[in-house]
Amino acid sequence: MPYIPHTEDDVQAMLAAIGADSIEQLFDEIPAHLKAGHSLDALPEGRGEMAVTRLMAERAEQDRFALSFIGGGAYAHHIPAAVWEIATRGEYYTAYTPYQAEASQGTLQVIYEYQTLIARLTAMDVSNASVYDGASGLAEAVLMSLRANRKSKSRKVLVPDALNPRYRGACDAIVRNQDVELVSVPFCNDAGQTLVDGLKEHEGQDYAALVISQPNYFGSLEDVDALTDWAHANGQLVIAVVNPTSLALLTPPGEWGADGEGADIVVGEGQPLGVPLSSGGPYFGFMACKKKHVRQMPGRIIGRTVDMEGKQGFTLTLQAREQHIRRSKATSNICTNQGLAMTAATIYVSLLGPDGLASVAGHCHANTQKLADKLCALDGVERAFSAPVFHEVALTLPQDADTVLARLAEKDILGGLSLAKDYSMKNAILVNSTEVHTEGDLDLFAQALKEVLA
Amino acid sequence: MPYIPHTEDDVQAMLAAIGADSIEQLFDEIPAHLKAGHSLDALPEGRGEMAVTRLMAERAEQDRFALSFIGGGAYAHHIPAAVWEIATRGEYYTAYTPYQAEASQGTLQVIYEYQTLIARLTAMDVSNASVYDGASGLAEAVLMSLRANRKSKSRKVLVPDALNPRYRGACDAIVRNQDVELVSVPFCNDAGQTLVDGLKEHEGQDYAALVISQPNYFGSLEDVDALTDWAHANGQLVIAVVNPTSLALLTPPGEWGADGEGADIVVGEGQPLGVPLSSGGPYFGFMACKKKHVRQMPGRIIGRTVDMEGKQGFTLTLQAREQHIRRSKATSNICTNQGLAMTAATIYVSLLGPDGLASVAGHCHANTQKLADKLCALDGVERAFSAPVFHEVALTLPQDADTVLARLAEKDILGGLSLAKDYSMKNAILVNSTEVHTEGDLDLFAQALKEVLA
Amino acid sequence: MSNETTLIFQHSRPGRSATAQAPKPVSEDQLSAIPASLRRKNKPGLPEVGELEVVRHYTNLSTKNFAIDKQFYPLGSCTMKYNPRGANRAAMLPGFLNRHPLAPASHSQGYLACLYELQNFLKEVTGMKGVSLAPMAGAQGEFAGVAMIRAYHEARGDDGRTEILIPEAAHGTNPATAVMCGYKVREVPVGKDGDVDLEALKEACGPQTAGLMMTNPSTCGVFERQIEAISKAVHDAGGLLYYDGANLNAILGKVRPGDMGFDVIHMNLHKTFATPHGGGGPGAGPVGVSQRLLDYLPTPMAGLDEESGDYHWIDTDTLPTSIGHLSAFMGNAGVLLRAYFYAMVLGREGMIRVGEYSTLAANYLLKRLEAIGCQAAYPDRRASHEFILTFAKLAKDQHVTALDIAKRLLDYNQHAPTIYFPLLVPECFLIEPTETETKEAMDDFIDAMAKILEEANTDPDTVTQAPFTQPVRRLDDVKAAKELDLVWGE
Amino acid sequence: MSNETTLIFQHSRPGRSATAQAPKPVSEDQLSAIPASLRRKNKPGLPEVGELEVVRHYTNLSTKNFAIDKQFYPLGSCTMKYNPRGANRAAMLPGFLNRHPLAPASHSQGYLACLYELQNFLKEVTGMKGVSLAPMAGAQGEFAGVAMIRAYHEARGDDGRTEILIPEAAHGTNPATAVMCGYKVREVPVGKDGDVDLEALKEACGPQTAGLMMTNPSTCGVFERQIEAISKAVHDAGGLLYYDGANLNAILGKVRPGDMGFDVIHMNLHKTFATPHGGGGPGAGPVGVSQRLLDYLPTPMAGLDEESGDYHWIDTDTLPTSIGHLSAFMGNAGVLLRAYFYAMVLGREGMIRVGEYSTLAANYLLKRLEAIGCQAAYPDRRASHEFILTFAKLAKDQHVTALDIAKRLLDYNQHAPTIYFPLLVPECFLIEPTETETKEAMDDFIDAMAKILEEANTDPDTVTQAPFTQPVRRLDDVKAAKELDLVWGE
Ligand SMILES: Cc1ncc(COP(=O)(O)O)c(C=O)c1O
Ligand SMILES: Cc1ncc(COP(=O)(O)O)c(C=O)c1O
Repeated sequence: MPYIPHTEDDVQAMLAAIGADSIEQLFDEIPAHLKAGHSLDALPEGRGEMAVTRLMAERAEQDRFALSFIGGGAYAHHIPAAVWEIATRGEYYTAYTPYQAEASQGTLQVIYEYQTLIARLTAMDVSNASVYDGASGLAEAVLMSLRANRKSKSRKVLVPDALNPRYRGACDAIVRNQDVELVSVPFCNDAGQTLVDGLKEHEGQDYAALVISQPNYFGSLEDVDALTDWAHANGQLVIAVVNPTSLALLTPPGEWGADGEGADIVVGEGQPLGVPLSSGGPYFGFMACKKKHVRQMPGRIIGRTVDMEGKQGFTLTLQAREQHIRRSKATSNICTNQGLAMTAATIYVSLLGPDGLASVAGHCHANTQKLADKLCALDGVERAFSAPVFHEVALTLPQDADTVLARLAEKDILGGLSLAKDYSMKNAILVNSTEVHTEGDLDLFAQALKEVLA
Repeated sequence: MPYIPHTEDDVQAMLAAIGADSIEQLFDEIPAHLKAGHSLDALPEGRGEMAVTRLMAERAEQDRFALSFIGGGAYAHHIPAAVWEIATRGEYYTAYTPYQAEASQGTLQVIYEYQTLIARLTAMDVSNASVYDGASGLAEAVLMSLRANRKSKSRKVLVPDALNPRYRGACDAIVRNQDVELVSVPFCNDAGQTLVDGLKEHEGQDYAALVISQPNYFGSLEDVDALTDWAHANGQLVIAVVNPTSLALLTPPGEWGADGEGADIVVGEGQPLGVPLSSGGPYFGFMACKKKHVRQMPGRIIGRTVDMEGKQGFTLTLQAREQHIRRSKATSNICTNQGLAMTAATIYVSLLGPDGLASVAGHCHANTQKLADKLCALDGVERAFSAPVFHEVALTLPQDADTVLARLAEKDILGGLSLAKDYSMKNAILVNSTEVHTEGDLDLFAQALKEVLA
Repeated sequence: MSNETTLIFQHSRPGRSATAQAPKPVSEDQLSAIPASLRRKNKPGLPEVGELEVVRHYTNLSTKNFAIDKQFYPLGSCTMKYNPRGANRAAMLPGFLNRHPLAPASHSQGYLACLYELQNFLKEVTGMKGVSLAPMAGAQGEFAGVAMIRAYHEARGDDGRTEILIPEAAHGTNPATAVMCGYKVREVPVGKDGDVDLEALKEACGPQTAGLMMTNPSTCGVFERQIEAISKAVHDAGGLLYYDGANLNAILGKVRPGDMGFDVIHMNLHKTFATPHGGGGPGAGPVGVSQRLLDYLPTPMAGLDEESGDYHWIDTDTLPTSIGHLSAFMGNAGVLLRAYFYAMVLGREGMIRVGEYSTLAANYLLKRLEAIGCQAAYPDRRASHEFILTFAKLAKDQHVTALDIAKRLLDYNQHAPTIYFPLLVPECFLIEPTETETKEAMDDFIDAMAKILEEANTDPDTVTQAPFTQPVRRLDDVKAAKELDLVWGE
Repeated sequence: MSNETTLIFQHSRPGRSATAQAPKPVSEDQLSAIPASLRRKNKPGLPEVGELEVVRHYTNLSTKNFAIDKQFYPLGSCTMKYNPRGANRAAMLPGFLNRHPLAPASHSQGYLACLYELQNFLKEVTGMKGVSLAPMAGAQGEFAGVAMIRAYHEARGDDGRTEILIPEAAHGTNPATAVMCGYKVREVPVGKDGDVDLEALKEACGPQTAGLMMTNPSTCGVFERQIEAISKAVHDAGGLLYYDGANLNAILGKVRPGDMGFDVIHMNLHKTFATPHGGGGPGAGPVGVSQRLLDYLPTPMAGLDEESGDYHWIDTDTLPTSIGHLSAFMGNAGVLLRAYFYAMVLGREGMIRVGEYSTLAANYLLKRLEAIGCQAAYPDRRASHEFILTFAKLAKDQHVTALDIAKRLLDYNQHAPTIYFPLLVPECFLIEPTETETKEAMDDFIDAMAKILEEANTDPDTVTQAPFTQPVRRLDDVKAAKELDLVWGE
């Protein structure tokens, strides 16, 4: 029996100890007519590991690597082999949540180190142990801002249109159940940036928070200092949505604002830190905040403490925020989080270090600039916006974006994302490059685009 | 500096402790004109893990899976994922030979378990901790037989022509340096078996041993009992060369002979036990013998003993046979062996168990029979020999074997090995099937061969 | 075995790094497009360490964990079963790992085929009419389920339904979820036999009832025998029935939530479908629904065009009534692939065996533990795949608590069961052996428990001071919460 | 942390197995072609255990090992440097793993390209004219080398050469190899300064000399300064010079064996090229040769047709003078791929740094250990990448031996250096830190040594009874050898 070790002797011995004649008898409290019976006949027969592995290998084969320039919130990076060879060690891979701290110091210390990494990268005071992903993390941040902003009674939060539309979508799907409203903030059509100008109409009104995305969905860099100061001046908290790779180069949200007052809550997608694209998950959302808000933060948090002999140790703390203690009054319903992906990220960041991460970020930026230049050298291809970008850039094409992308895909080049549906920019695409692309890759793309546009 | 952790500060501190001004100074005992200087300029520049991984991935891509029916001593089997996920744990993967027994009980116990597995599979008394591979293992066995056969003064060993020619080649390359002669024994052209008849001419002469391969290179099953008894009757030791998968079904060499006297030394290629084809290595040779010969056996051997508190423990033993103690009088020069592959095999065999291994062996046999039937249904394709086979079979084609194989390869089907060069059987091929092949795979081969022969 | 107690930050030396892992630094020139005002002033205080140091540090740290791969781990409600290594290998195939989540369907047929089949598999096995794989854990599955209940009532203009009923034994995620979906929670008492107090439930039902969330077998470790009456009461009041599938392992192949009358369920694939827990996650919490909630399922889902044989995504453009996306992309894809592997290996027969053998194991363990003097919380009931012991008497007599026994078990190389849950049973253990442990592994646990009970009576300090053999002794949780130290500060 | 002491066989229960791993049994019918007389009568006594049990057993066993991934491991002559995980990933790519060794060249171009480049890389770095990657470990490389020397003399009809000269400090594989190649061994003494006794060598040379095998830096941990004189003496006598490359790490990029006058060398890729030791193997022992031995290189080798750009195998059909194949296929392919990865990551500059930083580390460690009172065997010499300490005085004064200190180091979580090798230095440690360890790791070792020296003087029992912290205490090796127990018998 796959994965079940019992022999017939074992079964008989166990039944004897129970005093039952058959396994079926153990289900005698279940009303007979409820039993599944033949209703499972539609299920396939079990196959061995070999057959299923072969089937899945053939499936994986169908989706094999095409040369991709898609970003949009998930980015292809080099992942050192050490990252997942260690993260999938049974001790990390097959442990549960560290409820028995003494028998889980490995996982607990990793999380404490992770919290420190995130706090340092974002220049925030504290971090939790991860939430599901960046988009749902934003929803948690929005809900948190309602609790944390004592000055505001509003159930509204300002959200820029230039935010990743997938983030807005998931955030809205989650928070609208509590009658929270996401109020849209326009972006400048020339710059592709969210300007303080566009916020003017909301001045003097009560909002719990302003969301600032750095970079925004178009890859554009926002004037985060001005936006932060505007929000704070208007009694709002600042929720920063950031790309973690970029933080090796860019002002960390904890220092945003002319005086470096900083964002209040920071969330983002952790995937770029050592997690494979893997069709969208498992990734992890990171979440950090100022110390004063820590009791409003959802998710697990690890603290450093001492054991009864005074030796350093790590343990789950502030559990009174969480559902298993506070139940209906908890800061969130989150329980299982994204521990393993977060473990991988901790190893990744340790391997890269500050300089390595800055090199990665630098290459992403430089490659994206180079790619934009190469593509814009083609007739009719132009940058859609004037703002500086990090590692993603919007381009307008002389033809319909969806059609062009489909034709590129036929050449096994995934040329980015169409901006047609989300922004009614029928001819615009969003392209990304990272350190994984060689000069040759960029040329291949340019050449293919040239052919498609010809 | 890749893999070198030192900072400039570290280097200065170390030089200061040494009392040297520069690293170069540490080489001051080396005659200056011997220094390499620019002689390395032809070497490439270093690249990062990302670039080298990409290069090697592209290379691996070039050799991607074609549907293969090649055997000839290395066989494609399903390898449970657990095998290598555990074997490549740092604790196994990056440990040295277990010289410090107390800090190596993991590896030592694995080897002790491995020795037991091999002994039980072969029905022999003792096993060593592996030799390089099956072919070089045979050379060790031949040399061992000279030492172990006290009744013989001969430096000659009888070796059947039906033995894998690669085994004979490697064996000869090794033993001829000590003036050992491998004397050839013909096979029956009809049966494809080594017959006692063919040995008659050697009766009454002095040979140290007779090699018996079960199955032989043609996949044919030999009458091992008769051969064993003949050798023993003629004062020779029996060296068995066996396929380990087959031993789940076939009489183990320890029981060969009408009275079950058994072979004296057993060797074989361990690869089928959980080791990937991997272009030919690392595999491992297994080697077992009767207890009375153990002091003549080369290679490491682990023994079970107790520690000073009486607790069970494992340690390297009988080291007086080995080169690091006995030097020029050692049983072999082998030092580093194939530990990791042997570890994988131990895990593999534990997962399969006796019934699982018998199923694998059964499927190999049944698939090979089925394949032979399908191919022999084509005009002019016939079994080359009449003997029963295990999981490899020689077929004659109506056309030149090398040409047919080349044309099959163009269709990405590797249709086996040609017998043209080694046996002057211009039209014959050797094909293998194992449990990894589906009915569809076999049909693909048959269809392709049909097209090629058409 | 390791003495490693330092943090990775303590290994840091300025200028050290795993050089092989990063591209060469770019020149300032190449960064000139980024305005100086947006540039970071100080480099972040990330560790500067070499590659071997990182490998060694995290390898050594790992050895401080218990894990299924190393120990029996009978954590109730968590279903710590064997995580097949084959599932890991399959999910880590480069074709899956390198696929961008937004790659076009033309470049996603293999992946979509797996998801589509998994959806069908889960539909069959739960008896539901539709399944979405989008939720990223049990709690998010709960969220999706209750949000669908809300959407259903809203679509019908049935606005007065403001309450979710929840048995008091329920997991904390249930009430927390109800609140996240904008509902008030009303708790329903549980009787002495572990079944819901049916009369109290009937009284609680009314026009304000949006639905009931429950687990069956319940977190009391017994099958709720009145499930049909409960279903009728809630449905009669116009509410819907939510099934928390955390305990699905108990009944897999034996009873289907759909047949019990549930309208919506979530499954914890990281429990029932053997995907690993990873020290806290990730999981996956697919939801299944009955006919009436089909339109509200979270997107995206995998769809099949029967004619062309092509797979596609079903998204909000084709299913505008959906409650929408719960993540940026498609949930925890890699977890879904592992669950798919598991489901395919088990197949129909295997599914049935899960419920059977997990129940056999739990009942065996319960009877044997009772025989050595443990007190069952519901001694007259069959165990489901898990059961509850209470140490209330021991706590009173010897001042040895459930926590103490849990800690002492670690010294016997046994992971402790879930403790103090459900809240309604004092000093309790919730024990779940799962179907993948041998009888010998359970017998070892029983032996350890017997020794600990003996110690509790003869030498209680050994128990109350435990553990003695772990990397740390018992930790000061109060200090941890009071003197918050959440981030390393040198 | 684990209590696991049972053998996998002790977990065995009739009929248990990891069912997902094997195909369904075939019927007796399908086996009818195999004569009953050849069939096994009793099933072999292999363990019958479940998948989780196997995973758990071997995971727990692994925790009883020291390893580079966990500890500093300064085993002299073994070059326990960091084994890059990237090399493992690259070598385990499915395209490489699934390739049958006898696949035609048309389906092997990627693999052949790697081998071909590695051959060239090794040629350059050693200064030799040709390289074969065929030998499967250092000792087999030695075998290939000496067999080539033999083939060379034979081809010239120079039959009287029956002896191989070997310095007494040499590794045991050297004399054992010479014998395997049919030679007699004559040992050459080593002087007080660690260099070969040149006069004795000259006397030993003669018409019977087939060649000299030596390591440089020698196993005394010092560079042989008279290498050119030695080379001349042997060559003048008509012998050839064999270089045991086990210590190549010391001079990589600094001096090339080819430039020192060696005719043939082997390299231990599992040392110098950072491939893992796997608890005893596998390794790879490529051989490099000067012009005059080119024709004898073991096959197969990778060749390139410059015109077509196609790679092919060079085998005995095109190189009939070759000493032939040393394995059934092409040596330890997977090890070669790992070494190729390493060489490509390091490149030219990286190669040079290996010699430099391994030498820096060894000299640092030596000086610091001398400062805490350790006795160097060759105090007036530079250390190469390794060096020797002798504890002869301590053994005499306190009856604390090198073995005792080695065992005590384990208690400090430090792997012991190589002990009692080379044989000519009494009570010795051969210590090799490698270039991949941090100064801090070496400092920890120094601290441990300082504490042990202190213990040896104040509390010698702590040292002579060590270890105390390992899974077992000191083992009874005499019993192991006397009451042979090599196979589990229930
Ligand atoms: C009964 C029950 N419900 C819900 C959950 C929540 O599931 P998850 O942790 O996957 O969010 C759990 C998990 O612990 C549980 O045991
Ligand atoms: C000096 C020396 N020569 C030769 C060898 C033999 O190499 P291998 O173990 O790879 O056969 C060793 C390895 O220990 C060695 O240290």
